[in-house]
Amino acid sequence: MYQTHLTIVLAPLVAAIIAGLFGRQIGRTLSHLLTIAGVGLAFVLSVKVFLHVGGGGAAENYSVYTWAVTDGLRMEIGFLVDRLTAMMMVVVTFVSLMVHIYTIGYMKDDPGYQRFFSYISLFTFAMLMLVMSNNFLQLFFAWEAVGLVSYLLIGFWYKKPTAIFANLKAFLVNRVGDFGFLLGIAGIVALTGSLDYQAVFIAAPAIAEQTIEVFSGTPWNAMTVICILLFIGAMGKSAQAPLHVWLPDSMEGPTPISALIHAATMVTAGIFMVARMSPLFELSQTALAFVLVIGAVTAFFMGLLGIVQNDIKRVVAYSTLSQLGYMTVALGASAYAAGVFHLMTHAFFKALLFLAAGSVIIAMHHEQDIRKMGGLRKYLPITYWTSLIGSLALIGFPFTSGFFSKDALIEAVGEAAHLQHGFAYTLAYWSVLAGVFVTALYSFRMFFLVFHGEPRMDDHTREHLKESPLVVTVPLILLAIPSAVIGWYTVGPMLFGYFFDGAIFPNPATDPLLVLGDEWHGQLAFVLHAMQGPAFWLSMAGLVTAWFVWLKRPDIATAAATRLSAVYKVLQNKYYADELWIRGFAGSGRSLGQALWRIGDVKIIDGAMVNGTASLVGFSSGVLRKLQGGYLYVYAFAMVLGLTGILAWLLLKS
Amino acid sequence: MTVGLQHYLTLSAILFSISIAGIFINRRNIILLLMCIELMLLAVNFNFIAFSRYLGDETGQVFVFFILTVAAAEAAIGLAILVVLFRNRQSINVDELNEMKG
Amino acid sequence: MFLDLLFYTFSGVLIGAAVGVVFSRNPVHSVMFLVLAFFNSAVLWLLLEAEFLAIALVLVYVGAVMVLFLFVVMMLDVNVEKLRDGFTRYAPVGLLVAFIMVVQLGQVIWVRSQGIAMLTDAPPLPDDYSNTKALGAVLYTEHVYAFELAAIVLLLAIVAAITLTMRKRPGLKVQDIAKQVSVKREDRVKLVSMDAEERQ
Amino acid sequence: MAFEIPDFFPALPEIVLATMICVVLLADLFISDERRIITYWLSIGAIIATLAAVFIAQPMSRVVTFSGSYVSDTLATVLKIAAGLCLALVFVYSRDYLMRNNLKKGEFYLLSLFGLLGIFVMISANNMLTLYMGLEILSLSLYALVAFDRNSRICAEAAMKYFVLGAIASGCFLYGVSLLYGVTGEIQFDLLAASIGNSGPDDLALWFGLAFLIVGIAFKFGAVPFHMWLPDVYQGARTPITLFLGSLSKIASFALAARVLIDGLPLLYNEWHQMLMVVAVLSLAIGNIVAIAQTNIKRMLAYSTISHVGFILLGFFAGSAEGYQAALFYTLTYAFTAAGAFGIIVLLSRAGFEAENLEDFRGLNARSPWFAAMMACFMLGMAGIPPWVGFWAKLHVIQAVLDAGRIAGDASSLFIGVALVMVIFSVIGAYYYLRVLKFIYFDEAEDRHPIVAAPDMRFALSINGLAVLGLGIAPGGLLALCAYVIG
Amino acid sequence: MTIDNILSVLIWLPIVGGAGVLLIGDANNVDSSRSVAMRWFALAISILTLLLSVPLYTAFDASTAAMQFVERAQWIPRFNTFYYLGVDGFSAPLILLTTFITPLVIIAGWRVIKKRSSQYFAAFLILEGLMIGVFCALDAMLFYVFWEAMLVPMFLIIGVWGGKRRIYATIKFFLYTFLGSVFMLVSLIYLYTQTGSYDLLDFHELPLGMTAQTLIFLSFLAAFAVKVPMWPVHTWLPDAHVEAPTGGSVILAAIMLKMGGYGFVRLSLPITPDASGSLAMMMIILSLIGVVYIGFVALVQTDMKKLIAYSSIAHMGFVTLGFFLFWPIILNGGGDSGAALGMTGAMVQMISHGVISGAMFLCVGVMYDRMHSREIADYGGVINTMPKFAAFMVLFAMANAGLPGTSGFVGEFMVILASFKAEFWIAFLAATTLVLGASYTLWMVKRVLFGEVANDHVAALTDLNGREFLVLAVLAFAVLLIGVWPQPLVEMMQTSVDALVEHIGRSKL
Repeated sequence: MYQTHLTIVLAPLVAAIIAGLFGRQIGRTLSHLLTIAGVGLAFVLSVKVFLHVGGGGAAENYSVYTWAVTDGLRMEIGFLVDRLTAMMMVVVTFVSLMVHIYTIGYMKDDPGYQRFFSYISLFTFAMLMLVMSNNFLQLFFAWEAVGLVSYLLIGFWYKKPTAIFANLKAFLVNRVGDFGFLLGIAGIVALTGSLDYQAVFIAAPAIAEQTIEVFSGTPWNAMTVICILLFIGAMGKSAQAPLHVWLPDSMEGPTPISALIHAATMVTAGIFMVARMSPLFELSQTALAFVLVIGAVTAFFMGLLGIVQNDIKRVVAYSTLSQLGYMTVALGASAYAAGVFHLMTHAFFKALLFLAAGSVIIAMHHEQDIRKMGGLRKYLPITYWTSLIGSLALIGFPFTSGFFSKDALIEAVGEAAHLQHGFAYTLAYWSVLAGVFVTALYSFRMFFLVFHGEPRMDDHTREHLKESPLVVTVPLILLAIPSAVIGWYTVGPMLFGYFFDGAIFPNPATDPLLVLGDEWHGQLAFVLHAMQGPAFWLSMAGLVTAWFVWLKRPDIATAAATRLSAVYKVLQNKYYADELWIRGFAGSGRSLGQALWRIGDVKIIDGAMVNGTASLVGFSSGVLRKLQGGYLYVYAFAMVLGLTGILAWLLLKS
Repeated sequence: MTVGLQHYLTLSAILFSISIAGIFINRRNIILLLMCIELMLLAVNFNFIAFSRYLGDETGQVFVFFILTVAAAEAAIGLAILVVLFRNRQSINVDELNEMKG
Repeated sequence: MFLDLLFYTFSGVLIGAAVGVVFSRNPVHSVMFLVLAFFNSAVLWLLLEAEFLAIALVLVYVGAVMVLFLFVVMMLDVNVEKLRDGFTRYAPVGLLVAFIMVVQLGQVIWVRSQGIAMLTDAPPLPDDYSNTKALGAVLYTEHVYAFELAAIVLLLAIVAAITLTMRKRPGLKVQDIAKQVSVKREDRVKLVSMDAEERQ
Repeated sequence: MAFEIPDFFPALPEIVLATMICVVLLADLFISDERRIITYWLSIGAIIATLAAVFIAQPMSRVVTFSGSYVSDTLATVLKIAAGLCLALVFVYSRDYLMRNNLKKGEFYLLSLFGLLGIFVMISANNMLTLYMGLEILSLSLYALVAFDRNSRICAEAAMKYFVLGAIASGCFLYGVSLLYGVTGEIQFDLLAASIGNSGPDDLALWFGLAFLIVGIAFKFGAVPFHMWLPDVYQGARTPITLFLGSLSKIASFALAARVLIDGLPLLYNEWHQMLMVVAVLSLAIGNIVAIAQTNIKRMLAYSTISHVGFILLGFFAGSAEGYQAALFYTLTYAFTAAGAFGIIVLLSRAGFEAENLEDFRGLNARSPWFAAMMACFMLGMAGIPPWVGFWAKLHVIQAVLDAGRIAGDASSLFIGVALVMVIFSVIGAYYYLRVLKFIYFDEAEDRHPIVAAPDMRFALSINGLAVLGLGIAPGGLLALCAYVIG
Repeated sequence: MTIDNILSVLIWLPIVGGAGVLLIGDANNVDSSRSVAMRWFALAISILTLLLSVPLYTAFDASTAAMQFVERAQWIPRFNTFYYLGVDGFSAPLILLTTFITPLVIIAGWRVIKKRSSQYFAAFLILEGLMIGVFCALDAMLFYVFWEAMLVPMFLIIGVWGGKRRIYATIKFFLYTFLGSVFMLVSLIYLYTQTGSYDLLDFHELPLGMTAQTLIFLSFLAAFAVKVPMWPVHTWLPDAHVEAPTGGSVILAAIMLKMGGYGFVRLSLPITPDASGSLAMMMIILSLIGVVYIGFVALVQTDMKKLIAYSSIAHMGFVTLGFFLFWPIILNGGGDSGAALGMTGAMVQMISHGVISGAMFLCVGVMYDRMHSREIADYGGVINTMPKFAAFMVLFAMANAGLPGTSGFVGEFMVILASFKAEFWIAFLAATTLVLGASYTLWMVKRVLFGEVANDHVAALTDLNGREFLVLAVLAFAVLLIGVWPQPLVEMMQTSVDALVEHIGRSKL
């Protein structure tokens, strides 16, 4: 499979390089054909790999080349292809392929057409490298590489001040996460002397017995420290609070990449990573609890923000944040498989939702404010229906993929709360539960405002409303299919079967899915069981509330906004997180820089020490010059003084 | 007290000191400086002659002989410079001899 | 004792003369004090039995060098009045330094040097001792090299003094002897053949 | 008393030189101003003849003659050759300058040759008397040379200051000699040393005598606090004479110090090395610091000289053969470097215009890249930046000092401290040399006059500059020579 | 010429070539045929040097830590100094870096330098020879001579072809570095008085007491810390960089700063291992201050060159950090595993920083040549008019920010890995560079490259010409190559690093 793996990663890379460097020469059509071919090839081969591995083929773990080796530490580039990887590969290449096709339509008038294709192909490469990595070095490599492409793509429209602000912000916030991530890797290397997953996993129990004195005198469990550090990386990439601030702003980029990078794939890298590191995280309850709390907070509070957003993409973005929180909660609850499963389903339906939103945006001539839409259902039928499927999957409507994943997730968290009896678990459970209502509320608020009700756009726009071309709608349809059905087919093996055995290693004692697996009686039973649970009803309630408040009685919404102005204001300002980061950290960093520069460098070091010495010398030069006054008797006097001085010294000496 | 070597040496020391002091307490007249220099050499000569006498060795006196010779030559050149100086400035005031400084 | 008395007398006058050199306001007086100092020194040198040098000091030094000084002082025609100010102010400092130096040297001469203290008595001189002869004996043998150098010093002094002071004044009528000597008949006498004048 | 006719042969250089001086003196009388060039060539001939005599008379080993007045050894040979070459450079550099500035009097050459003779005498002196005579021959001719331009106010002022202070210094020197003579009864260096060896060095009179001698030596070198004549004289004298002072005088001063301290008073090392240390460190400090504030390049170089003197004296301070070698090497290389630097100043001067302000060097690189590079060589050589030769000189001294420290054992921190002082002041000193480079390279020329010079001068200057670089790249030979002559 | 005296050739060919350039050149007219010939000649010399340096890689024996390509001849018998050259895994990569960067600098200054261009090119060639000399010299005096001599051409480069405050900057540069190095000189001489030779390898083996070691270490520190530069003796660097012409900045950042780092491995660590150990924490703290403090300072710079200069200081902080991790790692127990990692990281960081900072300065130079401004505020939206340039600049900025896949990552990664072994907080502070480095670099990129065209000047910009493209492309290739596959580089230095770690592990007391 060596060649296959290599082809999978290199095909998009080669396409990206050609399209990027020679895009102008080969033209638009050839560019997109080439990149689509590359990603398509990768997709086909990924499926092949998936079938191979999923069909019982052995996981493969080998190195491709030695990046560097020093001091006994081998730093390599290599692949670990097991079922987790294979699944991710398929998801990534599939969504990427869809986005590639979709882009043909979405970006057709853009002057940076070839560049865009190059970027997304490059992204595909990087993401594949990420999921296929068999060591931390490559993981970090790809981790940063996807961040780079994300940076480039958010700032794709580099003339837009908001875009270039957003991409910088995204990169820097991610860097904060990477800061922790890198430290975590460093910790692993320090304790195990290896970067290779397998070696590290084998050494993991030993790490768990060591301690690190971060603050002198208080030894901390080494594994806890490392896992938390690694998770900080995941928080950055997967936009967990408080490192979530970059994701909503990233919507400044073109919609296809919002779908691909900021919904389906890249942002889930953190989830993937934690799942991959399950042998480590399992050894630290503290770290898991940390993960759990962060995820819970993100899941609920980010969802709330979705309710007050009016930008169609931002609503979806906050929804993504919230869903990422769900996945994180699952990880924290040791239900890794549930998290990964949700990751997969989410990839499909969230990509779908974004692409559908993009389709709406195309139709609206790049108007993104949902208050200026309404009643689009009749103009954009395909978009409407696919959106509906996506939204239903999102809120966990029975039989949709999202239903299985989310419901299993919630149940797993609930089960974990039973198993662990920790406050964190209870909190997490309640917040994911509450989140279900919120999810339904904002999803359908948006859905109704966009597709139903009175059209609120201006006449000119309305006259030009028309369904998007095939290159746009076909990917929608193709994504809608898995969004709707994939859960049904995969929930069994992925969650309760042994699909992830050998890839994810939950501790059997605390694995909630193991408990749930005992009660597993097929999909239908699962659905029926779930429909008796609170989650289903909460989501239905949310849906109905959304219908009532925004479609039936829009006045309630405005009234609520004024009545609850304080809350509304907090939500509008996104909990002031941006202020914290921009004014607080960035601002004080700059002030500190100014102070260090103006005072430290300019005044003290340069002014006082360097130039001070120089002026001291200059000053003494001036003073000593004065002694040389030109008078003969002074000269003579100096000589005599010198003489008597020497004589006096000799007298004292003898 | 019987006069001995030390008396002569003391006399020489006093002469030497006076001449040196004369050089830098005098701010009026360069000729005086030249005279102080003569005085200084006289003091040195005293030393040599006294030592020569008390050592019973003529070398000191020979030295004085040469010092006298050189002093004469020196005086000639010193006075010549003085003349040049005076021709250029119409003054031999030490205080005005400070065009170059710093 | 008589010799001691002579020493104290003459050295007292010598010091007085030296002070006079320094403190006289009139440079001519200074020169005269200096002459006085030289005379006294000569006497003291006689006491030290350095007769040749004592005489040489008077004859050569006072006779030639001091006259040269006097000559220059007169020639330069210095305005004495202008040279009076700003003198006593610095005198205390000068005297202080001079005093310190005398004390320092006195320490060595009287207290702290064995080398000097050992030289208590002057070795007696033989009866037929001639200072001049003794000097001459070493001057032209042991110190012949220095003697030759002294000649060069004097030559140098001549050259230097002439270089510095001799001036060719424009318009001054001087004889150019070389030119005079090397003159040729043709330069001076021009034979003109003239036509005979007509008789009137 | 038996008297042997002395061996005249070792003194051949002095004899030839003195004879040549007489020849020049007589010839010059009959040469008109227009043909003064003949005096120049005669003087060059005199130097050549003298150097030839130095070669011919060079001794295999130390030779003493004239009843102990005169010594000839390899050190003397080397110093005499160096002095002769420097004077030749002085003549080559100065000829056109003198022509242009209406100073075409033969006495310049004559007095310079007298000065050279004085230096020779000092170099070969073996007793205090000879040394004193040499010193006076040199000094008297220098007084006259400084006052050479009779129509210049500042020349006369400089000469007067030089004369008065120089007379004080030689008075002090003599006083010191008299004290040493009184205690030991000797004026000949080796006998003096032997006598001190017999009676022991702990006699205050000896020390006082030494102190007075040090005043004389320090004055001749121009070390602080006996340095004050130096800037004024450098500035006031016409540049060719400054050139003489800056290069040849240093060789003479070295000879003076070497003869007195090494030959005569090695046993008083403990005293003089401490005195020299203070004097040298002060020289380093004052010289370097005050030089920074100068705008007149001659004056600046004067202060720089003071600082270099600090280095030379620290070579003596080290008190080892290595230290003396270092001082010798420093002296020789500095003399040549300084000759070149002043040569450039002479080169840039025109009739009625002295290029003596730093501003006059503005944009020299644009006017003449080659001579700009040469000046850069001289400045960097003085600053002690490798690979210019000044670096090795400084290195040699520091090395000697640190090595002396190693031998001194417990007292080594003093030596290390001195070494640190040396390097720190080198850095401060580098500033003003760099400032010259700044004017040469970084500023635009205001003065667009073409640089005219006779080919021989160009050639000599170029050789001079390249030697400063070349000796820096391959200093081995000269170093070995210095090691050879001071074994 | 054989491979045996390749080092001599590498040193002297550019120097002699520089002299040749001076002879050929025409000071006044850039367009005259003599000037053209001079430029081609200069380029030919530099490329020839580059080609001749290839054996340094191909014939290099990475399996030994001993000196290779050794040349030894008596130089100054009086001081027992030798013309003693040789390279090992520390110096060979740096020499290759030097020969690699110089032709680029020559190309970059091709027609840009109008004033006295022959002197400009000659200065760079001579500088190249001297710098190679520093890296090859195995005799302390030879080392020092090259070390100091190097200052002179750089002094002239900044002073003659620099910006407005060039005189202040260049004199500051010279005196700062000179002051540092003279202390080193005193120590070298001291060592000479102890061993009787200037052989660096003898110095390595010389037993020394703790006091002596400490003093020697501090004096070396004075020299190298200034050169690197380390906080708080870094302030010459921003001034020098800002005022220097582009080529000068490139050489300064790319190679001259490396001399400091090289000095640590060649002199400080092996000669004074125990003092290095006892002062290691101080060194680490200074390095970390360099990384963090300077990072913040860089953030607020408004002048691009100044910003990059400060970023250089921060990056060089990793070099010194990597060198001195050895002792805290030992202290932490568990042997010296990780020390070599830190040191290798530091070495790679030097090479990488050489390429990246050079590239960054060239980028600024490209803009400066067109706009004659270095102020960030004068730019904005450059990408609109110079897309190719912008692509390069973003790449280099990312490399500067330490993005994996670029060379900037390799060294920082290794050093951070090693520093975690030493102490959590060292790693923590070192890793802040991830955020700070990205902040100042990308913020600048944002303000300069992105956005709408800010003014008419930007609108009038023309994209890279072929010459500039070539230079930047070559650098970009190097940046990516080292980033993607550093193993050849690491392999070259590995044995030497191990040997050094082993050496400093042995106490000299």
